[in-house]
Amino acid sequence: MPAERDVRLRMYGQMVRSRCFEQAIKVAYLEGKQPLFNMAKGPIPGEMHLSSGQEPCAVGVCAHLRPDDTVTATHRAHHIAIAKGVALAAMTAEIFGKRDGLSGGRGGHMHLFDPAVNFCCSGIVAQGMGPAVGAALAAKLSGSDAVAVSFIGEGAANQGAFHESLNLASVWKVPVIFVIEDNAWGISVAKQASTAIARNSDRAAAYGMPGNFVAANDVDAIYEAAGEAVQRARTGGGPTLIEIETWRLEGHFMGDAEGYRPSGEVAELRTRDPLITYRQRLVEAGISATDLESIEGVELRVVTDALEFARNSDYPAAESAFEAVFS
Amino acid sequence: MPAERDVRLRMYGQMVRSRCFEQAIKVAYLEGKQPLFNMAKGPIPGEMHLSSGQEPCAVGVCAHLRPDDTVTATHRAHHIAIAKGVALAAMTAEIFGKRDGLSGGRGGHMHLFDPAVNFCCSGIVAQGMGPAVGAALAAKLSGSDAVAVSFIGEGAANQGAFHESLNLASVWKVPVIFVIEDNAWGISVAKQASTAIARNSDRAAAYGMPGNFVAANDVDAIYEAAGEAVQRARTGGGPTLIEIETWRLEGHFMGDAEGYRPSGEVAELRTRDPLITYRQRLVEAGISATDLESIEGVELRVVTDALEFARNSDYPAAESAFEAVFS
Amino acid sequence: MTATTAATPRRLTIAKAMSEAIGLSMSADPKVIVLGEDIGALGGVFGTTQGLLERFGAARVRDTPISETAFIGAAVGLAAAGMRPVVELMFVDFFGVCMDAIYNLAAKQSYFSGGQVRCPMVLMTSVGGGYGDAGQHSQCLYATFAHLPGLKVVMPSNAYDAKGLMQSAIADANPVVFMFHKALQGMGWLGTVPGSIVHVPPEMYEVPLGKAATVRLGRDITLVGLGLTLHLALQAAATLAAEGIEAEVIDLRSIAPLDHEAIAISVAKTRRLIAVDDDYRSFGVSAEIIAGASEVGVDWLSAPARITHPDVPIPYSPALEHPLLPSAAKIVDAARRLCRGKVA
Amino acid sequence: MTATTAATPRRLTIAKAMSEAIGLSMSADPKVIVLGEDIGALGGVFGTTQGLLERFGAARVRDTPISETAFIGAAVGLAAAGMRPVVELMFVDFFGVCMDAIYNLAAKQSYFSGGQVRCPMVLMTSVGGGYGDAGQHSQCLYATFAHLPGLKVVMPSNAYDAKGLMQSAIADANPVVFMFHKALQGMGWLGTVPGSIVHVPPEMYEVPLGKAATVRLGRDITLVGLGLTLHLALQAAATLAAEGIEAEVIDLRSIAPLDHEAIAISVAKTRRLIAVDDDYRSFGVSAEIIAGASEVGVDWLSAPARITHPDVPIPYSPALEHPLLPSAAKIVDAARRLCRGKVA
Ligand SMILES: Cc1ncc(C[n+]2csc(CCOP(=O)(O)OP(=O)(O)O)c2C)c(N)n1
Ligand SMILES: Cc1ncc(C[n+]2csc(CCOP(=O)(O)OP(=O)(O)O)c2C)c(N)n1
Ligand SMILES: [Mg+2]
Ligand SMILES: [Mg+2]
Repeated sequence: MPAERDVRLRMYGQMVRSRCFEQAIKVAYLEGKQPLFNMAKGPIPGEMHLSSGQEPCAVGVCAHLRPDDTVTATHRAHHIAIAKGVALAAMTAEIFGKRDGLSGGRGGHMHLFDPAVNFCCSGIVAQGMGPAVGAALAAKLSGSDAVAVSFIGEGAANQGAFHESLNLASVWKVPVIFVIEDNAWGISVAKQASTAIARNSDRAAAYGMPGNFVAANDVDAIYEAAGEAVQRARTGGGPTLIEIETWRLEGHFMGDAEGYRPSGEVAELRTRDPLITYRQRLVEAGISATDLESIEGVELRVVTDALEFARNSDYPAAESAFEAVFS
Repeated sequence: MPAERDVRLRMYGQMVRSRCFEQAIKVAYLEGKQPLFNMAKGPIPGEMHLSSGQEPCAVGVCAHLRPDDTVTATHRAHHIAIAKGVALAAMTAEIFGKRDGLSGGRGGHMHLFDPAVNFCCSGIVAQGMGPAVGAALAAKLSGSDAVAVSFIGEGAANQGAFHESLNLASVWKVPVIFVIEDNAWGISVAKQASTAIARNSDRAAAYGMPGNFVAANDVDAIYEAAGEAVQRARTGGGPTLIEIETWRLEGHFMGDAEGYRPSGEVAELRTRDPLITYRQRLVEAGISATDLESIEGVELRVVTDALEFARNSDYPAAESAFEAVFS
Repeated sequence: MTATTAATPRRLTIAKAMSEAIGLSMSADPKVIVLGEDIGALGGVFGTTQGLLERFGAARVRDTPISETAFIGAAVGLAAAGMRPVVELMFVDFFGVCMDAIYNLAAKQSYFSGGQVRCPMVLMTSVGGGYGDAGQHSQCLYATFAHLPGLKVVMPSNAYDAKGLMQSAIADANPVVFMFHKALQGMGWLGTVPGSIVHVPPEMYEVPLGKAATVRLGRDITLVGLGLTLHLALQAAATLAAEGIEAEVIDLRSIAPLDHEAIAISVAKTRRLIAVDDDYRSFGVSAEIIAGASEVGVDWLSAPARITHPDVPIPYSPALEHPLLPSAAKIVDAARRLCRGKVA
Repeated sequence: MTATTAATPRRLTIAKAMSEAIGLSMSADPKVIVLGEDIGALGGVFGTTQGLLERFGAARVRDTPISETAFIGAAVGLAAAGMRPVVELMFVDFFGVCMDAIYNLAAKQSYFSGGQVRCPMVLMTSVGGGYGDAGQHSQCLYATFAHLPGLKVVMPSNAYDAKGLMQSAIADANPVVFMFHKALQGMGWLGTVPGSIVHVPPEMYEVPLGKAATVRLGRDITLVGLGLTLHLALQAAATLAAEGIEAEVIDLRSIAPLDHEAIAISVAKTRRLIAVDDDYRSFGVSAEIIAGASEVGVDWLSAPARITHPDVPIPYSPALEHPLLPSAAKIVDAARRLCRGKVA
């Protein structure tokens, strides 16, 4: 089913929020890391994987999800967390390593957990897939119609966990959707250098489940494909694999010089930036500039507030490092 | 290409040798384990996975292999070792834990290594697949036309290593053949309870490689399918997946009561015992009973000699346990 | 479940005790489910789930494909969703195909979520050799698991503890690795140390995680064992007693957290220590025991010693394997050496 | 390769030293090849393979899919076939997806084959935290690898040792796990302890596996460190010297086999010992060091101590992580405590 007007506006708003967030994080991340870039310095330490360009994947899929649906995501998870409705201020504080962060600074950027909306992510490629199958089984056993969604990158589709999880999900016929964000790169390795076939969605046949490919980072098309899959899962139809063509507009992580990337590739992709193209499409569909600007203003404010909250939060007490090892 | 007369006789001989071997091992294994079955007792300790019924898979594939081709096999490996030409007396002595065994008693039944014919096996499901890809790459890099073959069970086809190894082999286009011996059971779990699709060979499409299914445990058909695959590998055509329908005529391991197995299943399979049916086919093809009996006599003798060698060999000196940890 | 009087001991194997504990927990709490290879119709290769499929059905007792990464990962997701999965990894030796789900997901779920997402799961797994199953099916790997924070690791030496530790493990809000030793499991085909088969009350009860048990009192030397080696230590203690050496024997029961306190109390008295385990020697349980006791500052009467499997892959041939394993005789020899001069 | 005189030191980072060692080995022996993620055009995320693709081409410097089980397994097959693969596991934290290939295949190939099939491969992998990369990208796991027989495990503290250990590792007939510490690697974006950047001769040379180096002599206390903690120990020793405490400092260099002898010789003299490592505390390197020294029977002047990361997943926030890491100040404090009464 195509997205209605209000859904489209909501999706646009989330894409804007996500992009504003990544831009704000990018700026904050570089603080204290100039002129000499050193990952350990500044208000945000460690690796930083930005999702700019990949917003449609998160937004188009999560538009169908409820708080009781589970999402497991990856090292590149901000857009997904935002689309799933993770508390943004607490998430930002977490990324700043602060006391008011989702886990009081224990997890950080690659380990965001928000039980209120059943969101989590993990830094080891493809390892969120098994947990998603488990979450889906829990829903099925409890008689709920909740579903689980596992996001991975196309590079992760060559990891053993992919195979095991798709097979298990199909054998158990649990309500889970596997979403591959194909941004064509696994760090410096191009998809065609790592993947034996052109379309990962064709691998669904190896597990007796439907596999859909969505081209060109198109949030409306993603919305439709995901809607079908979520509907199937909620009604006992079992798992689906969705592969989305998307674009990595930044380096693999902040600090990546991207020497391996063909020159002009990113510039070309930026001409098709999904934020720009989707805005145009909405304008063409008759949404007024004022409406869009108002959304943009709201979302920018939400992000600004979250950053401010994070900056103003204290660092956690050192002793708290010893808490929560066990529950 | 169909097998010629002498190849068929050689294959029949190897099947006979393999079956005689398993029968002899079965008897020896039970020595000292009666009336109370205890795995630790008797001349052969530990788990024992017999291959009776699966001889065609090993024989039909290995008929195309040379000593410089590599084979990696599994916990159920005797038939494959025999077909690959592993020194039978030393292999038997190894299974008896004796000094003259392939590795002086260090490896045993699940860890048979014979570098003279590049054979090895391992007890962890599907983990021989990566090494086979590596052996194939070594051949390719050295400019040799040697190939590698990795045997696994159908249960192992749901292990992550399967996925990773097939993809890697295809990306690297190395001369490797993956052979699935589908005996319908992974210990007590039936294939349809563990595998999302009916034919594992269909999974080859997920890796852009040919996948062939051979029905009914037919050694001639296996020979043909394997011949094609080996030929393709030797001539730079890359990997192949072959799935063979075969039959486990014994328990998963010795001592398995097989309460999970439908009654009558094994009895029915025994009526189609490949040794019996192949013998019939050879008779129908005009091979004389005398010729077949002479083969059978020779093979039985080879096995009897191997068992005798093993029994007569001494146990290794205890201190030798400390040798060969490092080379 | 029938009442049992003390007069008629209800002697169970560890396998039966584990099955019973899981069954009681499943009856009491619908959130307890069981996953693993061959745990359904077969009842577990090591008998850990006997009768459960028949009693609780295939929805709650689920045979899996040979896909440890996926089904142990699934257990983490189930636990996050409030279920209490009991998962079997058939042999601990197979950890190499699925350790990420165990140590990076299960073990860290609580921490990464600031304690908001729990991980109440039990990973039960068989350990140990001695029956000729060679280097990929005979390992212990106690230290491999105990080294990694966020996991509790236990191993019973007898059926009573097996049931109580299993109840505690299932009730715990955290991932517990429940190791069971094949030589104690009570499967006919494996042979069983008789001392592991003891009276087990039919009702639910817990044995606390993280607490060792001092199972024999003695003034001269402390012997610490776990699982199979506890029985070896007890045998050795009996021999030593006949020679006038009174050994105190501690059953570790929990490997992580390790009950250093119980050991410290004992060695403060005996001032002699032998740690005995059947895992690889270096970086093992016995090293941790000796380091823990030493850093407290014991005024040793003789240097502490460890008896372990050496740093060698476990060989197949009994002629090679048996001499490498800890034994009562080795413990007796070492204890005599440590206690030399005691009488003088 | 230009000759270098002692007068103009040729100061390299560990990353460069590793690349250089691999390159020299590849030039000398066509059987040496490199496999791993991002080791081609990128030259390794941690700079371990810089320039190798350009020099040796894509047949010998092979980027892999994110399939550690397959490509480390492939390395075992390559090694069995007589090649000498150098494989990168990008972060040691990822061992959980591929440990079987490492510990059940590579580590046991020689043993299972009675020494007939060798496994000459190097697994290089990054370790360590301190830069805010959190619990799945900051671990050390020294003991996890060193516990398992059939593996040699090394870690350099400086570029000279890095090159020599890498040459030795590639030349060795056995699997060698070559750990390199991110805090010493010399990648601009990670920050680098300056002491790790030292003169490296351009030619091939070996630093022996299994041998520790005593890098500072002292009579009062023995400090044992490795990788990053070696530098902390040296810093502490300098502070302590100003207070009249002369510390002997040992750089482990090899974790397995661990050079217990070098430590025993030192503690026989100092009778005080602090082991320092940044892995998890329990069942760790420091426990093995203390146990090894204790079982020899040292007449301690004070109880041996260990300084480690505690048994807690590595937290993300610098406010949480930094206090958990070993530091020179913690070593100084502990050494003062152990040496109290020295002067009296
Ligand atoms: C098992 C494992 N191997 C390697 C890595 C290192 N790594 C982190 S992200 C990444 C690339 C992932 O590519 P992809 O799945 O396409 O996701 P993307 O980064 O493009 O979003 C790699 C190799 C890891 N985290 N986990
Ligand atoms: C990774 C791993 N998981 C589980 C096992 C235990 N196991 C040994 S054989 C086996 C069944 C294998 O089934 P299949 O691959 O079909 O081979 P078959 O036994 O039928 O020859 C299992 C589960 C193992 N050895 N390795
Ligand atoms: Mg990608
Ligand atoms: Mg099978």
